Amino acid sequence: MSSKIYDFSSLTGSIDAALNSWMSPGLAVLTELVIIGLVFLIFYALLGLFLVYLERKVCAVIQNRVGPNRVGKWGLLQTIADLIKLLMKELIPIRKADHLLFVLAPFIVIIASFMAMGAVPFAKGLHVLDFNIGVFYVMAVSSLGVVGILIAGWSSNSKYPLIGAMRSGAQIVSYELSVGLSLMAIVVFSGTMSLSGIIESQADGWWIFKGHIPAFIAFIVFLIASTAEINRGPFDLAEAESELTAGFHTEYSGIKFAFFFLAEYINMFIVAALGATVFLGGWMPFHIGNWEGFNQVMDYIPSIVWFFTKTFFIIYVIMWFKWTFPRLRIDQLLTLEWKFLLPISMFNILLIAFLVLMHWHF
Amino acid sequence: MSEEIIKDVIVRENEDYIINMGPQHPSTHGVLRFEVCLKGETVKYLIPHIGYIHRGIEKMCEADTYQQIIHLTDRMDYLSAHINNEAVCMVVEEAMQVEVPERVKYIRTILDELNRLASHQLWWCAFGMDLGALTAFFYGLRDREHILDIFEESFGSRLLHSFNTPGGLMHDVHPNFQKRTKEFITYFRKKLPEYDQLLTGNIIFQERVKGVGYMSREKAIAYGVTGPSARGSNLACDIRKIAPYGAYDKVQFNEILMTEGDTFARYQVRMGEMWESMKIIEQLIDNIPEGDFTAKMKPIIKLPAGEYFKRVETARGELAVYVVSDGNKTPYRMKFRSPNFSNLFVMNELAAGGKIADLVAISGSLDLVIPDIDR
Amino acid sequence: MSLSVFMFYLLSGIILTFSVLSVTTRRILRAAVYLLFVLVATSGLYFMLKYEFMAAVQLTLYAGGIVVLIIFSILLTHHISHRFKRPETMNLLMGIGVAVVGSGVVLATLLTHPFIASNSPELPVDMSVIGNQLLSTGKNGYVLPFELISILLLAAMIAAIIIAKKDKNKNSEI
Amino acid sequence: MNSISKYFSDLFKGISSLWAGMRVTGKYFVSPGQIVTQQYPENRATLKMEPRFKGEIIMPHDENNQHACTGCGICEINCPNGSIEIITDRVPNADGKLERVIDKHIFHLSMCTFCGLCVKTCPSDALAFGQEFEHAVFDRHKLTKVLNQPGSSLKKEAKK
Repeated sequence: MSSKIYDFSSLTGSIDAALNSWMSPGLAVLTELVIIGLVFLIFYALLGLFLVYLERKVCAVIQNRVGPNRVGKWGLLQTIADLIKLLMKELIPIRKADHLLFVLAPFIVIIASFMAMGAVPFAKGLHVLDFNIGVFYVMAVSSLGVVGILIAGWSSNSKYPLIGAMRSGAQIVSYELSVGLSLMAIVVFSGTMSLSGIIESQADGWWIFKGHIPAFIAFIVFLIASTAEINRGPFDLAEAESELTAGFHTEYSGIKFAFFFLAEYINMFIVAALGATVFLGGWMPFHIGNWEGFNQVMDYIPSIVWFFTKTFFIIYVIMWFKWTFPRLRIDQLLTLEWKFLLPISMFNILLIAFLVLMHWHF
Repeated sequence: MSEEIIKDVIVRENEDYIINMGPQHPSTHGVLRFEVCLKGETVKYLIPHIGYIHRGIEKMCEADTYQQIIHLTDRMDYLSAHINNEAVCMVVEEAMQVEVPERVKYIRTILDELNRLASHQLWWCAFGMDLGALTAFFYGLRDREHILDIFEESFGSRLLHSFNTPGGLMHDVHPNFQKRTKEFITYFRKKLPEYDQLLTGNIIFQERVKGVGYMSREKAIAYGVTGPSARGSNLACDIRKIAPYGAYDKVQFNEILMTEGDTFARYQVRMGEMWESMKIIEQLIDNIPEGDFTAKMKPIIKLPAGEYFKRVETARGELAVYVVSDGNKTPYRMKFRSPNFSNLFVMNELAAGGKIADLVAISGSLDLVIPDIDR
Repeated sequence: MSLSVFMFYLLSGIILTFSVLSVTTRRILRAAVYLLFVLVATSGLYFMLKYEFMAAVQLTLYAGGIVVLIIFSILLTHHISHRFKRPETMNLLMGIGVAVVGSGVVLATLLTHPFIASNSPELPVDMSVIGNQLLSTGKNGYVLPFELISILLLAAMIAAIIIAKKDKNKNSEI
Repeated sequence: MNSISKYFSDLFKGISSLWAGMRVTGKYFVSPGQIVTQQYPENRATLKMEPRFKGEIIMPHDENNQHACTGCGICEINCPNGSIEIITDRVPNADGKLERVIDKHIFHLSMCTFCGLCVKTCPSDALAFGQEFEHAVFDRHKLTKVLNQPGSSLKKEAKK
């Protein structure tokens, strides 16, 4: 591992030391929690706004349109204007709805994505949570979001949301398997579940290159299954706007709707970040074998840039196929999972286990 | 409302789960309401409710002169406005025994086909959108813009161009008309294969539409389904072939027929018709004869007392116009047999037993234009 | 009071509150959601113990899996206006009695048990250790129960498929 | 064995068909080519409607503030929606005879369907289509327009 890459842990460590010198350890931890929370909140909001803008621009270019171009330069402030509009909108109370759950649902969705966000390694040493079961943790907390969607659909006391929630439940529960198995492929390769460990194992090459064809297949399966898990097109059955008007959030308005909207985009980021970390080496620079000169040049690019480049590449791919494909039907969706993705990824795991046993991977 | 009534509508075991698709719903393309009864995701039956935009066009016709009727027909099937106009004009011309100049026939036919192309393009976009392919929507609209520009240059309006008058046309087409139409055809011949790559060949699309909403030939006849929707069930019902009008007897074109009868067959018929329309336009565009743009007509048209009937092929099927005249300058009774009205009511037969998503695909494949149903 | 003690009380408070709420609410979906909070807070306790694997399992299996299934089945069977009837007084009293006796027994055991505070450094639970343990055939190996459970699950899955699979001939008639 | 090969051929056909669609959208992402969107309020200066565009009904006046409308009322009769109202007046001309002139040619834009019958049937070509298309107003009374300008008179040559 090259030492040229800037290690953020020295920065965070110095902050920690400074805080500890000023106040008692307990207070220091509390302050750090507040700082991290604030930083994450701001990052979360900005990222959501930017992703919405990005999606609009990408689809506009694909569709021979201009996209948002009125508010601010190139329409950069358009999403902020939309956010202000959503904040000012009336929160329509639904008669005969279960109000407690109705209000709770967007928060559950948001909290689940927030928890998953915590485990994302943004750059070298820039980690909030680094468990030795990082991959498993992200899978676990992201599975909580579906609860929010389910109770959102149910507590609206409306028919389209209920159908949307049903679809979403069936979809997420089944696609979680494939996401897990495709991530498991790399866990088998790298021999660790910790996200930092997986990144370390890619110092001499990303798993998508090192892992032969099985890793590539796992990557494709991961892309498809995770797109399905975050309810994005072509798997956006839960909110299929031509069938169910808006699916599970039909009855939501104003900022509560914005929460669902934001969570969807942040989930896309999390999934892309996870894919980039596990398959494309996370913040690890691009290295080619023994080309020392080339590798050193690559090391000069900051690790945070590498991370975001890879993440946004995956986000672009996800957007690309959202704006190309028609939506699947619910039975086809389940067929795709149980007849294609699951057998393929299971076979893939076996193949990878064999490769690892024979020490054929690099 | 009492608790009891609400409870009746709501799901319980072995009870119907009824949802209202429409009058405000993205998939009905207008103010049409389907009362859909579901069992899980499966449609048990559906009842179309119409009348949300009934304007009484047939009754209004009784108070209008024959020239004035034209602009009302624009507003029935607004996507084939020109073809609707032509139907009324032809019935008047037949009653008055006026022979329209050849030039008018040629131009009318070309405009019919351009209108059909524009309509099918819009159908393609909307169908893609129904299935969730939003990019298709914009590609279709992008190409339709070219046709609308041609229309605007010649008629001054893009959608509702009351361009026909009994006896001919309002005025002559724009001098650029031939050139721009030919440019458009060369342009669209390049773009249409893209439609196929984007949607037709797509495995998700094919899975969504193949075998969905099967309509047998007998059912099509029984419900009076016409147009591309019926031709997808191997029912040869093209008025352009059966009773050629305009310049259709002078051109070579195929009536696209499919035997499968499912949504994909109806889709393919329309895609094929786009190619055929371009073929027809290419055959005619260079041979428009010189001459007058209208036949000599009296300023006040009084149809001789009697009944008159004429039918044309709009982009959605057979539009028949039936006029009863008592010799006055307004019709005694005017009846339009609009294609969408008949096409709509086969919906229950096609969608029952399918999924909600199929219902959307089927209603998209029938290409319903709601103002034409309600009139 | 150190922060971790505070966290412990906070999580315990959440667990206790929502446990009570979950059995006293008369709306079934709310009960399921309160149960979700209980399970998430429990996993929080595991995280505090640095037992991350168990915490993640708790989240995936209980919070993400079982609660979702419960909610899913509630969605299918219950309407939103459905409320449970208030239990009869006799049943209520008996339930409370059983709960008090049960918690009394647990409390008594806990309070009388001599806990020995350990000063040894906390053991990070390594995933590979758990993996090796599960598949080891030696002493303390779990391979036999692991395999047995796999066979049980396989049997359950096959049975589920057979039950769910409709008769082909019957299906074509519909 | 047959079914297995079918499984894989289905899979590859499916993937290749998906790739074909992604190629199309990808191509447009790299080179969007024509963008047909009109930048409407910004391009007001350059936006030119077709000469035949049916914007609204106008009555062209020449430099002497004269129009060609004789007030015959044919447009009023021909309008299917009654969107034209003509108020005529009788004024003595040079010879002392009373002659019909229009006092007000009222056009209700809110009722007009732009069928063009008034323009087509006008015997003295006094009406035409204007290019204005921004018809939105805050008060519906503004949609009722008087087409002849105040103080205008009839063109002399139009009288014959």
